[in-house]
Amino acid sequence: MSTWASADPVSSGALLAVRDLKVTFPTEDGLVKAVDGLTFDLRAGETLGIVGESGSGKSVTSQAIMGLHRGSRAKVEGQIVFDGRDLLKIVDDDLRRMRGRDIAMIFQDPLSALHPYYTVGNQIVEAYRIHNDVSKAAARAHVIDMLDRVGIPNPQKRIDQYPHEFSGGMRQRAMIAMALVNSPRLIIADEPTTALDVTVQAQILNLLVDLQKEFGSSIIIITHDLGVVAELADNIMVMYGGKAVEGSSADEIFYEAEHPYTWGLLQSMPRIDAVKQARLQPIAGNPPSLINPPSGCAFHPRCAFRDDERLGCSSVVPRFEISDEHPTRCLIPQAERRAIFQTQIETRTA
Amino acid sequence: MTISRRTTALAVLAVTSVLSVAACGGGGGTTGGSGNGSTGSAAAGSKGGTVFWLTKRPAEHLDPQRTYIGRDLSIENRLFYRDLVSFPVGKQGEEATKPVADLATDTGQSSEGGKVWKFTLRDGVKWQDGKDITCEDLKYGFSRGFATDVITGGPNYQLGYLDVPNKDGLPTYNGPYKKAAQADFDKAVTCEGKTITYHFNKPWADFPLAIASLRSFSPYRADQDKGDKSNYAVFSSGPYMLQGTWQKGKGGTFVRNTNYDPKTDQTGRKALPDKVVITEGLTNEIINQRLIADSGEDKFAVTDRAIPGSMYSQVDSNPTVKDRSTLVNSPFTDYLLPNFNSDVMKNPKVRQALAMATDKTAYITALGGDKAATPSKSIVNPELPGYQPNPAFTAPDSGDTAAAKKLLEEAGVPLPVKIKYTYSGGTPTSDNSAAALKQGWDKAGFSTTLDPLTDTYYDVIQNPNTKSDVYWGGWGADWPSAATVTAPLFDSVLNGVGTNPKSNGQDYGNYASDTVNKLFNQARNAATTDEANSLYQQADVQLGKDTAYIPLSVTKFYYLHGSGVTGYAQSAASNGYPDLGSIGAKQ
Amino acid sequence: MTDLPTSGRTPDDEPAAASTSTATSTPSSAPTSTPTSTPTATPPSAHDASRDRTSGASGGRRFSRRRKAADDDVALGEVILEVTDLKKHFPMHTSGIIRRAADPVKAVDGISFSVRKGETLGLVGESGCGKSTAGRTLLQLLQPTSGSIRYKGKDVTNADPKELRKLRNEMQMVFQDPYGSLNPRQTVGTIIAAPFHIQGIKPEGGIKAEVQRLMERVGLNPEHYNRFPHEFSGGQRQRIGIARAVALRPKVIVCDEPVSALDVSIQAQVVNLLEDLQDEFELTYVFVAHDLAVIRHISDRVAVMYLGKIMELATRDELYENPLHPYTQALLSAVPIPDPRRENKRERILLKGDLPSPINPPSGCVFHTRCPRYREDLSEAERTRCTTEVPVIQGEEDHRVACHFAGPPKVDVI
Amino acid sequence: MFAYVVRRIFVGAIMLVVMSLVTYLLFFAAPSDPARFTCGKNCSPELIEQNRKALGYDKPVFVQYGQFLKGVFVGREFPDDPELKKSAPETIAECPAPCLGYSPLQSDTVSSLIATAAPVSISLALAAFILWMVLGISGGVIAALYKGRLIDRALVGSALIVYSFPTFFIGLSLYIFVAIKWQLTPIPVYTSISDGGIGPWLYGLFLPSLTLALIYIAGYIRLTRAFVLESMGEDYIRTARAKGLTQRRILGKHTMRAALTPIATVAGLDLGGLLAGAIITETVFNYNGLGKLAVQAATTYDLPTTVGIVIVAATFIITANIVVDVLYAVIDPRVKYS
Repeated sequence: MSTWASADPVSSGALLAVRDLKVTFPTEDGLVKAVDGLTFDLRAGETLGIVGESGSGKSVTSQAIMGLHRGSRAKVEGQIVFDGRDLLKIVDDDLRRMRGRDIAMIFQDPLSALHPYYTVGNQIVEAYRIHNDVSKAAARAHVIDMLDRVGIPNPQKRIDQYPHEFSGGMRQRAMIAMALVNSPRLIIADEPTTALDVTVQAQILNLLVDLQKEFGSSIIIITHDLGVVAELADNIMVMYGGKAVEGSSADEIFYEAEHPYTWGLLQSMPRIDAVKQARLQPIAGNPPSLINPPSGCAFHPRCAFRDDERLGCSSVVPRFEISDEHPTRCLIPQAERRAIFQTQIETRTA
Repeated sequence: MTISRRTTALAVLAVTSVLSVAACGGGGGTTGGSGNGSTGSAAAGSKGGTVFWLTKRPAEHLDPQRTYIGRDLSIENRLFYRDLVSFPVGKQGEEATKPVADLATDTGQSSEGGKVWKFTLRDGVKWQDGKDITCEDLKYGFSRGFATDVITGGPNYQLGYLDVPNKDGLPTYNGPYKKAAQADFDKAVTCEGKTITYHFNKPWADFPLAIASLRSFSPYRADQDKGDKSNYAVFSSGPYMLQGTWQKGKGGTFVRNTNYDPKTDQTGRKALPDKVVITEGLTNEIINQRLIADSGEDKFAVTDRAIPGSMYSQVDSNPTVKDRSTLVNSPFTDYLLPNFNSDVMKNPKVRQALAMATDKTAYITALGGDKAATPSKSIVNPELPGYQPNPAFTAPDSGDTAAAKKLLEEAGVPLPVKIKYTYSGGTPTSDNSAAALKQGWDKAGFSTTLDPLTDTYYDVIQNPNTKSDVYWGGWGADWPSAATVTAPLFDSVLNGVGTNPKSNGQDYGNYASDTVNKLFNQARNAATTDEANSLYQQADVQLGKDTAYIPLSVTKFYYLHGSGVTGYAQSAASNGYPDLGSIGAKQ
Repeated sequence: MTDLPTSGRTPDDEPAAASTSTATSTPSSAPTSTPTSTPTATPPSAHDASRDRTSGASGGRRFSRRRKAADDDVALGEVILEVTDLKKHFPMHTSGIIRRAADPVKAVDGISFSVRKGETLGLVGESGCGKSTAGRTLLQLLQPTSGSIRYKGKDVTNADPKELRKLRNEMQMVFQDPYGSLNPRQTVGTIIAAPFHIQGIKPEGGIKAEVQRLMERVGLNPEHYNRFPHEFSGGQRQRIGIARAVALRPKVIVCDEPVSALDVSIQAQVVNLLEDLQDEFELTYVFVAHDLAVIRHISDRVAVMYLGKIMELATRDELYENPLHPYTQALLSAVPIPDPRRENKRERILLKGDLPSPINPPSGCVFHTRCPRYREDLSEAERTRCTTEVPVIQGEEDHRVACHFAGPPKVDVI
Repeated sequence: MFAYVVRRIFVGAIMLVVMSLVTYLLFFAAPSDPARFTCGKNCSPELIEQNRKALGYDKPVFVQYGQFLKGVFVGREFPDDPELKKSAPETIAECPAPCLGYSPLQSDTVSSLIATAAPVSISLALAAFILWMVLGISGGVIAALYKGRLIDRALVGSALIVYSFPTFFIGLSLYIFVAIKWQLTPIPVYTSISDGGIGPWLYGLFLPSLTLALIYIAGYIRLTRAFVLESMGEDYIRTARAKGLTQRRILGKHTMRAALTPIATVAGLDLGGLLAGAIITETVFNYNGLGKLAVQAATTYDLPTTVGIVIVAATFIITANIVVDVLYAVIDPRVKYS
């Protein structure tokens, strides 16, 4: 990767090119800027990890790509170019036809994401038949095949069971089968393993990796868990307060992290592999308000390295240079940032 | 009779008083003036059509011996239960409450100072199946009232009057079902051909009034009697008979009885409509709205439900509706009873002060104004024969606060005088009227606590030990005579005051006076009604002197009827309710 | 100086006489509070790490409070809580017109361990393993089905309500859901003051002053005394829950997933707070969690649970660096590490299938149905042993395993 | 499932026994004397005592209750007076099992009273039920779909207004304005199908059932709206959209199925309660159903009728509960009874 994103989203060659995406919700207390100027490219077959805490805007982003904000009070601006077409400009019905067929989604909690009153098979067959004019029997055979491929044992029997009769892991497998049933080119997985136990998470992550190889889909994986993206992602974008603060290849983010917030995340996480369990170093304070975000750098009230006098952290808005290979929304000069990371940030890696 | 406002099923009977009907909705506020009993639509009607009677309260009994509601007693008499004597149709004033011969050839012969009464049946009077009405039927009907465990709810006067042996307070004769001591009864009531003779244990001067007012003495066919199962059965001796069965809560339809011969009937029953339909269970608002609307069948409708206060303006503002309204005195009076068991009320000056301070005007305003009630001067209804304003009650209608204050000072009790007023409450009207009384009393130096009771009211005030100072009371006479007013209410011997520790009977104020008791006894034994009336008047004067009661008001009946109704009349003969004896449907 | 095995929190200048060191009896044997010296039980690294963490401002304070501990029956590092063969079964009934008792859900099925004053025992496992039930049964929020709980050497398993009330003074709980466990209609002041009112205790200076002091101590603004829970963020709510739990200066706190609902950056704040409070008040924690990284960070010793039973119980670093139970190995190997290069090299031990029902757990070793070692490495005869014989937890004091064929993993799990 | 239903019915039967017993006990604990109501104002204490005996109220309450139970299983005769039966057998009322008693105030067996009143209440309840389900659910769905728009506000606002009026007021207003003043309908009178056929039956039911339905429509619009909105916010609806389903299919299949399940439950219970009589509506429109019978019985201290209606009402409600629970298991595959 040479630059984070190309200047022209249409000719970028990326499967998905998001440019200056903004999602706002009007509320009684004011306008919530859930996503505030997001730009990234995703190439075919690649995996992008979006990392952030609650309220960072990562899930809103995924729903904006799916067009799920349509018909709600949310306002979506910018460009979401998928395969050369701007999804924000096409009519509802065209977008609907693309959902599930070209872009599919896997949700966090498979129990609530599946309809409790319909069998798993019914719901997957429905997802298939809405985009493919096939008989029920053919669809059913296809779905049984899909269930088998995502590792659900005895799919002929399981297809007629209800979601509550599945275990958590099996449900997420079923969700994945539903997402893959139309061989989409893009899969958005929104915290796909957060609700699962760690051994099940391992199974699901393995499955995703295998299936990506098989289907060649691109994946956006949204998570708060750095461990999950470390395993899956080619590129990583770290979000804070509705904005990308840092983006680059996975290696860069883990071994050359440049943003103080990313440092904070790395340092505050207890590590299973840390021999020396030093005291955790939390990020002070609380996440920012999305209605009245802090002036200047949104992270400055919590930043241990802020330098108002020299850099104007509380007044100057830092930029996210998409032409960089490793854009970082920080006012500290890059050389200094690298030095700080090398000398002051313990990555806790053994 | 009790208690016009009581909400329970305790049988309430209103009989008679000479009621004046103020024609065309006029005459509001007149205290029982005399008037024409019929309205403008009362031009002699023609036969045919259907008359509808709309009402709320369901009939509890259609069995003559069990009926004890003024409305039902009147309807039964006019439509299907003839009696030996009845009140005449189409008469007003005193005439209306003079019994005339009906099944009997005359109004009865008394002997032995009123202890023996004899009636002879007319020829040609028949049941609805064509069989003759016999003396045995009369005797059987009378006998049924003695089966007090089966024939419940009726007036029961026969128990106290008939000359048969008693045991434990009840006659040993127990009616035609179990027939214990039947011989005693056969001796007391005898048939000789068509002549029936009643033997009483004391003079019963106004016995014909009782026959005309109640249905206790109606004939009954033994072969039709199924005891309690006959409660809603109608086996007619009158101009109409029941079509099909009576439906409780809904009503019934009465059609002409072909075996009724108008020639045998001298009471003036006109029997104009071909059908009379009685519908019960409707609300007051619906009934009166339908009568205001006056459309369809409702043109031929009458009711016994007063216009609700909320609808007065609708009636007043529409002359055609107002023309169809009538306002008459009812047989009911309201009054107060000082509790003679209360220490403070034992002081006669306090009782007088209470009477003096009582603001009847405010009380009536709270009841709904002059269309709901009118101030009264005695516990006896002004329309009863022998009525006279009680001279003891000199206060103006709105009370005399100054005089009351003075009386209280004379009484020598510390002021303010704390009193508790117990009344049958639970409705806004009753609570407001109680508050109106309290206001008048408190101005004069009383300090009143209000004590509203609901369905336990009579159980509480019948208890001589109840700690309260003043009670509310309501009454209507069983037949047009003071005999059914003051005597049952204030005879301490009859009511067991001072002898029965648990109950004061109907002498709720626990009043006891030898003088009054003696006058009542003399009146009961009087051979003529005039003599009796004079004695009851003396007793009332004494009651006033003792302030045994404080009169409040006479309830008014403010009714609507349909524009197609002819011969509309309300009179004492029909207990103040529409008289089906004269009413017809315009053709 | 004497090392205190596993607790590792005694300052260097602690007089040796004050603590002759402790050890727990083996859970399967009769409970005893007699300390026996096993100085070799604690690997030095654990001790050092703890000291790193607790060095600094809190060290002095901790020492000054050490004297107070002499009033207690239990000195720092001695067994304060001992659980023997604890079972919690939830009754079930049959279907049919007349219901009969059926096989119960064996949520906790015979666990034994001891906790020493001042240490943190981590209770880890996946959902349905019984760790939360175990925590609640420990506090007798749930009535144990059988087994015994000894607190300060005294059997409190079936304490009468009066004793229980006293016990609740000393044993508290911090819950997972910081919002769900706080009454939304009460102010924070009222919530934190509740234990004083319930137990009828009047702290010096009045309840309000004490509550505000507590709020300050857990990092809340004392001026927010009159605010309601919904006005606080998730992390702050958990601080409220912690303030409430430490209000009565308890000796033992059961923390049930106290940080799993929180974001990473906030989670670290709360973990640090819990550690500071432990040092300051000499608290003993039973820390129930599913996050193996958090458990590794906070615990002195760790018990791994599966289907109501303890699979492996060891000092922290023993467990993580030398896991002997195949289940522990699979569990550890499943945790993704935020280190892509390492992650790419790791080989996962994947478990097959789903968790069996706790109503009819597998015979013999409950883990055998999913055990990679059973599946891949054992002979037929050995397998028979797994399916018929329930393994007893056994081994060195600092590392005990319930596996017939315990041994190190074939690959590096971390 | 079968075992579950059998068990529920068994428990329901026990509840009926307990409820009838409690009614008995409450009746006798009340301060009013039922015997006092059997005779007029000239009632002497002797007469009251005699009537108390004739009614059987002189016996201990448990003996009376025992007789009641006996009546339920083997039948009774009223009055229970061998002497009277011998001398005047025609006056004895037969009450075959299951005998719920004989009302001396109504001169009829309770079973016959209920048999007369029940069709009225059931007709009314069913007519109202159909009206309110159709109008309430469609109104609620429309309000939910146009959430926040004028039509939503109009529907919810008018529902709120209707909801805040007492039934009595609505019934009386409809009666007075529609039937009396404007004469858009005839005066509502209940006519049974056997008396007048289907037409008059429906005609008579129109206003009272509309009255009853209006109250429920208001509630059901709000309820349906809330459930549809709640369901529209569910994760599985988001999944359905993400699958690319059409809006119509999402609403028709996914949203409604979830929203209607709780409504079916509430509706079943509401209907069960209404079958036992709509007191106010029946009173206003003079419909002699169970509700009116109940009020009459309660205000006149008519114990046998009161107990009978309590049992019938409880049977309806218990049955409705069982049916709703079974229905729930049919609708929601997650629910299993054992």
